[in-house]
Amino acid sequence: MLINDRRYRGYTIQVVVFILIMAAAWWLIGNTIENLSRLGKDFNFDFLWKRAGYDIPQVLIPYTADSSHMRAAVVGLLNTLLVAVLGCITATIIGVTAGVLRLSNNWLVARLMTIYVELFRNIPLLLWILVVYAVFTESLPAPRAYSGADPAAHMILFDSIALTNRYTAIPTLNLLHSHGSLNIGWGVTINWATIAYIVVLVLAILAHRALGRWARARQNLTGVRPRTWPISAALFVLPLVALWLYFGIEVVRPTLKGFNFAGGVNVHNALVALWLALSLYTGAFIAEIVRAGVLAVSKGQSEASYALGLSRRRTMSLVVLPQALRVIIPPLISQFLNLTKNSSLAIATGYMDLKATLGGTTLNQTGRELESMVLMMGIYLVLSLIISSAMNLFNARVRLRER
Amino acid sequence: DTLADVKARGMLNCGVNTGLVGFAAPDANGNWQGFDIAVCKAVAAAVLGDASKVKYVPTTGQTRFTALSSGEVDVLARNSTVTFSRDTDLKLDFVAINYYDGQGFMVPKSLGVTSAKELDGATVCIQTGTTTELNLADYFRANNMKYQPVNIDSNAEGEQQYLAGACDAYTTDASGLAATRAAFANPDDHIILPEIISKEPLAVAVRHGDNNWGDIVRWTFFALVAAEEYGITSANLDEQANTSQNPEVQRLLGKTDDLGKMIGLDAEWAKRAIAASGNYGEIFNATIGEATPIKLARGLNAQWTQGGLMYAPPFR
Amino acid sequence: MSEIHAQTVQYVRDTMLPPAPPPNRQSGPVLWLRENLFSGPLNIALTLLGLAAIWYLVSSIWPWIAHSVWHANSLKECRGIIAATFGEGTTGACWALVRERWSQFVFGFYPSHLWWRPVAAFGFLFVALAPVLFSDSRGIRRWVLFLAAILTVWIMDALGAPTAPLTWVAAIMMLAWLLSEFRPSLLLVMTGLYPALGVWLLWGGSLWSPIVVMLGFGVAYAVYRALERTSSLLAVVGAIAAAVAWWWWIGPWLVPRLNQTVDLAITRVASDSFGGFLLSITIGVSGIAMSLPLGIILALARRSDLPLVKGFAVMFIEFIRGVPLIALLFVASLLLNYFLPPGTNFDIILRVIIMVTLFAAAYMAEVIRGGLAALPKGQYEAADSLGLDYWKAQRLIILPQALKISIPGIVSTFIGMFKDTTLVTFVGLYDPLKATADSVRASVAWKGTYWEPYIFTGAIFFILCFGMSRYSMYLEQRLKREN
Amino acid sequence: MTYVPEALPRTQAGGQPLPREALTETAIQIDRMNKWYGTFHVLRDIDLHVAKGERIVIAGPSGSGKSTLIRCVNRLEEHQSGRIVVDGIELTSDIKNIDRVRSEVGMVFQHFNLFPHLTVLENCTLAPIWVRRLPRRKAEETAMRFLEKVRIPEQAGKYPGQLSGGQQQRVAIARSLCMEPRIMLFDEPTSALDPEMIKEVLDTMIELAEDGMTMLCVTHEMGFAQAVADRVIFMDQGQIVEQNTPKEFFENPQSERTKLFLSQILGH
Amino acid sequence: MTYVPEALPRTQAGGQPLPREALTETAIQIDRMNKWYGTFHVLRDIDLHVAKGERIVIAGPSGSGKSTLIRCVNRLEEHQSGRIVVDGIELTSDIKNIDRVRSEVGMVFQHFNLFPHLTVLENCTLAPIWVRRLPRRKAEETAMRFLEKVRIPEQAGKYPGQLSGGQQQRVAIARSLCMEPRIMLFDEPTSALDPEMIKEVLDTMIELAEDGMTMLCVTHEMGFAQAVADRVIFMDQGQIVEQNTPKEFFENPQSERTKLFLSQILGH
Ligand SMILES: Nc1ncnc2c1ncn2[C@@H]1O[C@H](COP(=O)(O)OP(=O)(O)OP(=O)(O)O)[C@@H](O)[C@H]1O
Ligand SMILES: Nc1ncnc2c1ncn2[C@@H]1O[C@H](COP(=O)(O)OP(=O)(O)OP(=O)(O)O)[C@@H](O)[C@H]1O
Ligand SMILES: [Mg+2]
Ligand SMILES: [Mg+2]
Repeated sequence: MLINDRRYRGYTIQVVVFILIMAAAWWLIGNTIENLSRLGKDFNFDFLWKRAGYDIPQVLIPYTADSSHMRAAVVGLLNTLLVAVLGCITATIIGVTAGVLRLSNNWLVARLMTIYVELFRNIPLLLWILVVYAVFTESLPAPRAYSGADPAAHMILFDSIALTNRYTAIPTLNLLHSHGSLNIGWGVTINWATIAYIVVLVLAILAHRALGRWARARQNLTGVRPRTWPISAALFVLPLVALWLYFGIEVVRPTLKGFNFAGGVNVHNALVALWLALSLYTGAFIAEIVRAGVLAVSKGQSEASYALGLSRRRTMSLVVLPQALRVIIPPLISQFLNLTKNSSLAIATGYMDLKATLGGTTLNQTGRELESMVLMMGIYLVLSLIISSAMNLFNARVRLRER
Repeated sequence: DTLADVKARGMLNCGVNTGLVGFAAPDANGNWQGFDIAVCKAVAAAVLGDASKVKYVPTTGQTRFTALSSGEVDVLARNSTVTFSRDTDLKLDFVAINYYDGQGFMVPKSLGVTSAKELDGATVCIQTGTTTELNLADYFRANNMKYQPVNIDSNAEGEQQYLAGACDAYTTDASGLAATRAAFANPDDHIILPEIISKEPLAVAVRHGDNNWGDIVRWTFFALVAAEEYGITSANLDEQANTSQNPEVQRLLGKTDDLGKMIGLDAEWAKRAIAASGNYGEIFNATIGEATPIKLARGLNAQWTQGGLMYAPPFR
Repeated sequence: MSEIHAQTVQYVRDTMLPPAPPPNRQSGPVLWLRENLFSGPLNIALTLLGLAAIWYLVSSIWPWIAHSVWHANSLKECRGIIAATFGEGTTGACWALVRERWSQFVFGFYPSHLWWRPVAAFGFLFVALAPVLFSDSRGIRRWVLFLAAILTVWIMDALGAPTAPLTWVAAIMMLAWLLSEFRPSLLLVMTGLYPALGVWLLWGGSLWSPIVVMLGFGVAYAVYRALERTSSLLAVVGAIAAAVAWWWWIGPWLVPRLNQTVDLAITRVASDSFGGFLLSITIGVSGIAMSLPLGIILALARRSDLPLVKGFAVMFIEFIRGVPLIALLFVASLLLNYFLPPGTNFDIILRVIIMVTLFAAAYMAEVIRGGLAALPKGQYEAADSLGLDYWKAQRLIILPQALKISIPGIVSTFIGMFKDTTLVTFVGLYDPLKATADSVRASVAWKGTYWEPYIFTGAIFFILCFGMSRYSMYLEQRLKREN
Repeated sequence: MTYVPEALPRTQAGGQPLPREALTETAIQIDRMNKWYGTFHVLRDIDLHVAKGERIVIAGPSGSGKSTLIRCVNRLEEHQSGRIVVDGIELTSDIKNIDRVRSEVGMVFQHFNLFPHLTVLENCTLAPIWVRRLPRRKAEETAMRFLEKVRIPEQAGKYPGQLSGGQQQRVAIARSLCMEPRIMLFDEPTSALDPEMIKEVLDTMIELAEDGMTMLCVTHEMGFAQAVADRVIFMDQGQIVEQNTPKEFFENPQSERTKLFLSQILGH
Repeated sequence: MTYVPEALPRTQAGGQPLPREALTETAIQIDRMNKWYGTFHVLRDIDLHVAKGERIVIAGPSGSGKSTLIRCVNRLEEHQSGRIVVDGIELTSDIKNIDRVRSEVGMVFQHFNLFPHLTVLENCTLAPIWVRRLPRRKAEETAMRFLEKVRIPEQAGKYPGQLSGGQQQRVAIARSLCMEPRIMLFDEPTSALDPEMIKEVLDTMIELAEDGMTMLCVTHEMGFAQAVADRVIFMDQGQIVEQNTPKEFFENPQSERTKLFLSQILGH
């Protein structure tokens, strides 16, 4: 019998599995087609090019109610990416700090960090988002509190930042000598000055790395590593100063005009609260990862390094960290993935991310639930596949060689 | 066939608001109450003979139409505005308008604003996925004003944001504003601005394509309206059924002419529908009328005989 | 000969030195303080910072807590009491809300005269879990059963359970305890029966339906044993087919007839009455119970040599892991009807449980895959060479070990899943966190309360999740000891 | 398991110290040193002078403080009273001194503690480059020299995980040697090894001994002790109980404890 | 390390096969068997007939294919051409046959591969219960009998992790025996053991040999080979290079390879 012969057994099973799964898929798709036709609906994505008609409070590319649903979806995606990237950065900072402090021999601080980690790991993220959001709306003053001769609230940091229960008003930079901007299509423009700054920054980083290589080469040659940080600093500071002089930059402070602050940029609390809650929550998980990673490097490693005469700093950077990172980075990246997916809880603060635009208002206004959800899940899937393939790449590169 | 499904299930799935006091909200024991709920009950009573055989499916502004078109609910009674595209493109059928509304704004008195025209630059709280969202965009554009939306997901959240001052104005249907304001600790600190920026005919919706089911819901609602017109109340229902000489009432209550049969129901369907929570006027007064904390006047929703728009076609 | 002469080299200690106490600064609280809080400038700075943080938090939260009010009928009244007792302008917590509405947070809209049923179901859960979770320690099991019994009966009584069920529950608890003392293996039978019992207690209706569903598993097992001799694969396929047949045809035929002969029905409670922690725990526990086996199957499929099976497993796992849970829940609650034959309608809670299960199973599969990968190849070869076939080898040799290794991961998946049950709020179910809090706040009396519901639900979540994570640590320790 | 070294000429085996120049200069001087772990008194009044080029074997039952003693010598553990002077530098909490001492003293651990993320060559050049500030070329040359000395130059490009235990321990020795230390400490360098590999490591150590390196070695390889040690020190309960030349120590132990200990380890 | 067995009467040591009944029935028959790993030709044209009760030792340098050969016998590896008939059953890809062969053939691995989550007794009863379908009581009796035979009945309730290497390997042997196999395969059963433990395992194997078990044993313990083997097979590069009685094999090797190999393993 086919099932008893090793050669064919595998094929038999696979064929059966394939048939079963295809049957299931066929059944589902058949049902869907039938249901759609019963409702007189079809499956197409034309709606993406229709007028969206709704406004989005915080956008990274130009968008109005007249833009298409497609553009709204892109705005949502960019918002998702924005909060995800910001979140990953701060979560890492918080997590690494907390993880290291948890290992510190300071009893008090270690305990505090344990409390932080346990609190955030054992309480649902949604609650943290709601709480942080509520803290913002409940405890910060309304913009109106800043008005009047004797305002109830005051701006902080030399009168440049206003914390309100709607948004944080921060100053922007304005060019004195503008040189126009570059249109990169699709209505997105970038100021030439910004481009100049970015180019200069990239060049400075490249130069810095070249400098590092040179220093390494010198060290290989002579044994002494030349002091490079002053040059590095100059590489970064001087061109930036030059650009600053060339373009002339003024700081535009937010000022209260009518109901709201104007002039600067208002970063909505929906974003800030979501960002903060995601960072704190994910930070607690990262703290555990970091702690486990550092603990995974055995004490013998640092002892061996000390015994060779390497200083604490060098031991950390040459022996402990490279090994700890191998342990830390894969789970760290899957935390990034989680954070990105969790950002869909933006729905709790009304932040207009991909779920809220494409999977929310657009879906609702157009009634294209199947199309919208398929598209949305596809986009999330692509995002997560990108992140996880980055992780696999990393894993493959740093795997320790064993016998 | 929805009617057969509902009968087979013995339960009517009714999509309602997640919580808007007066229209649809569960009390502490989970009993749903409100103006929209009464419609659900009437339909259940007409179809299943028992007003309590309703499963209320709470839907947000974002999920309601999907719930309906995917078959999750049989009837959507969730203060949803009839619009052209919803009726056509979304493949819904708005069978009966149970409340004529319009979108308004509520602001704190202390803001010193008396007209919506003064709201340039204001922050406005708005429920996502609603026509309100679109109207708002249109209104401000038409008047060449700017605003910052704060998106909220439910009325409860909107209240929280509004009361905390996270938005200057709260916009939704005027009825909803009234309901919300009524529930505030200090309702007098807030005013509803005079401008009504849109027409919001709130209607009960069913899926496109099942006309018989649409008829049942539509005529159940009209039965409530007609009952008010003819003075049939839950109190005098039996009496009217037995003694009324008005042929229209007799037809309506199943004494003569088996109207029910034409829509696949029995003769007493309308009687049961009216018995569920009274006629349209009774429902209105009990849930959102002047005597309730919501304090809504009948206004446009009065009978046509009183100068309102409530007008039930003849039952014959 | 070296210059170190034997005489200089040779040394013998004649008297041994007794241990001396360490110098003063080597012990005592002063040393502890110095070593743990003030050993160096960085540490001193950290300590001060920590103290400042504690001071800031306590000073900003303490007054609010200290001014708690427990008895009031509305927020307004609360505020009045606070102003009256602690002076105008002070703020305080209004726990009266929790006091008045706790039942909504715990039971949702479950009919109040039936509250004892979920309580009993929850109590039995511990009876069912005890032999699994504390298999090796009779002492711990005794305590767990004892506490479960006492608390269940007491709470049921407090919630006004009628005498009959109270006696039943007490009797069953007693029986469980006796079994645990004398025949622990029989206690596992209770574990096996629990799903039927739990479902019956929660949803009510006829006891026969859950029993018949459970019998399906029995049928599957019987078929498996019968066919085992021929081929394990055949046995597995046969068992699945038999179970499906049972559920599909025989069950629906059997249940009404059984109902006619012996009617074991209790009041039905519809799914839309479920809410609060009752809902969370129902979803959580069933998700946990079902995602583990599914996760194991997925993990095995992903490690299979058959490219097609592996491919499907990878696709499924990556898809589920790549999409946010709320998108999946949305699909479950709203789009699922598109994928099913027209007119099908099945319980929303069940759908959510299925989605949550699939979601957790994909994560579980990855965790278990790690455990499988950690097993040396020799274990597989030894099993092979003893003549065990694939399924037996997996069941007897590989999985027991792989699951042990994966316990920490499995438990943290559980915790994550339990926390994620709050997301059902976005598909219109009354989760304890947002939906319940919103609906409580929608009432005129409690409009304007924010922190109290959050703190209340947060605390309960913390206790449950923290308990789970401690349990996993206990288990790790226990397993470490074993090996 | 008695080990009979092959690398030494037969005539000198059997516990006779090699004839060498005067051992007068002091390499390590420990005076009345005490150490506690918490309230536990691990090392009690240790007095030990080690001359340059001297080879000392420390033995004693488990927990007697052998490891702690040699770890104090390069300040992996801190002592609480008494003095330790290594190569003329007193070990205080002065970080400068500690660093200097550590780069003079090489240490080989029981579990090798090689850096798994670096190749064998990189393991060996890490400290010379970053501590001694040698040019890489130079450091690599030195490293290859010592790898040849321990007879595994061909493994230079591999990672520690790819080597056998004996090879790893020899890399560890080479790594220490690359810092060209004046003193080597060994903490049971062969006790984690399989029997076949013990021999290769001991042979390497004997070669080192022949070169005149000052060595402090905790080991239970009595064959090794008899072959190369100038002195055997026996510790118990944190104290030096007996010390003597290997010959005397093994043939004619004085204290009861020593006798008991020897009967145990030689018995099996 | 030459091993001199004690369990055998002295007179029979020294490579003489034990006088026994005629070795006529065939237990294993391998004809022109070839195996490749990918494109690498591991086993080339192997011809080997093993009679019932015959004891064969396979030797050869590392990588010569010894393990692969015996793993082919119970189909842990699949061969690609040629025939293998074990106990009258030809190994084809028919799963039934494979299962039957496996329950006739016991195998002992270098690294024991005991199941760490089961007690010793459970390790031994697992296969009888699940494959042979013995009642538990009966399986446990058999298991205890074999545990007594390998002289560790008192360890029955312990977990493998609590035993020494030698004890573990004996449990592994007992576990195989519990299936009452007609043929036993050993793949370097002693090479992961400490020297003291090798003896106990070899003694157990010798007892088995005395009972007339058909044995195929990959080992480098030449003492064992001389004492019990009926034939020694020498493999290199995937081929059988030489086979002979132990006496002839050791005293009078024919091929150059064999001579070289013997000089290496007997030398150290
Ligand atoms: N970090 C520490 N904290 C507390 N006690 C310790 C610590 N390290 C070692 N000890 C204790 O100090 C004593 C001496 O330990 P040490 O490691 O020096 O012994 P040893 O002679 O090297 O033993 P072994 O032969 O087992 O290596 C032991 O009793 C040990 O338990
Ligand atoms: N799974 C495999 N895939 C590819 N090549 C393999 C595999 N297993 C073994 N080999 C190769 O086949 C050859 C024979 O291996 P085998 O293990 O049979 O040798 P051996 O004689 O048992 O050696 P040793 O004495 O080291 O155990 C070796 O060159 C080995 O590298
Ligand atoms: Mg030690
Ligand atoms: Mg081998």
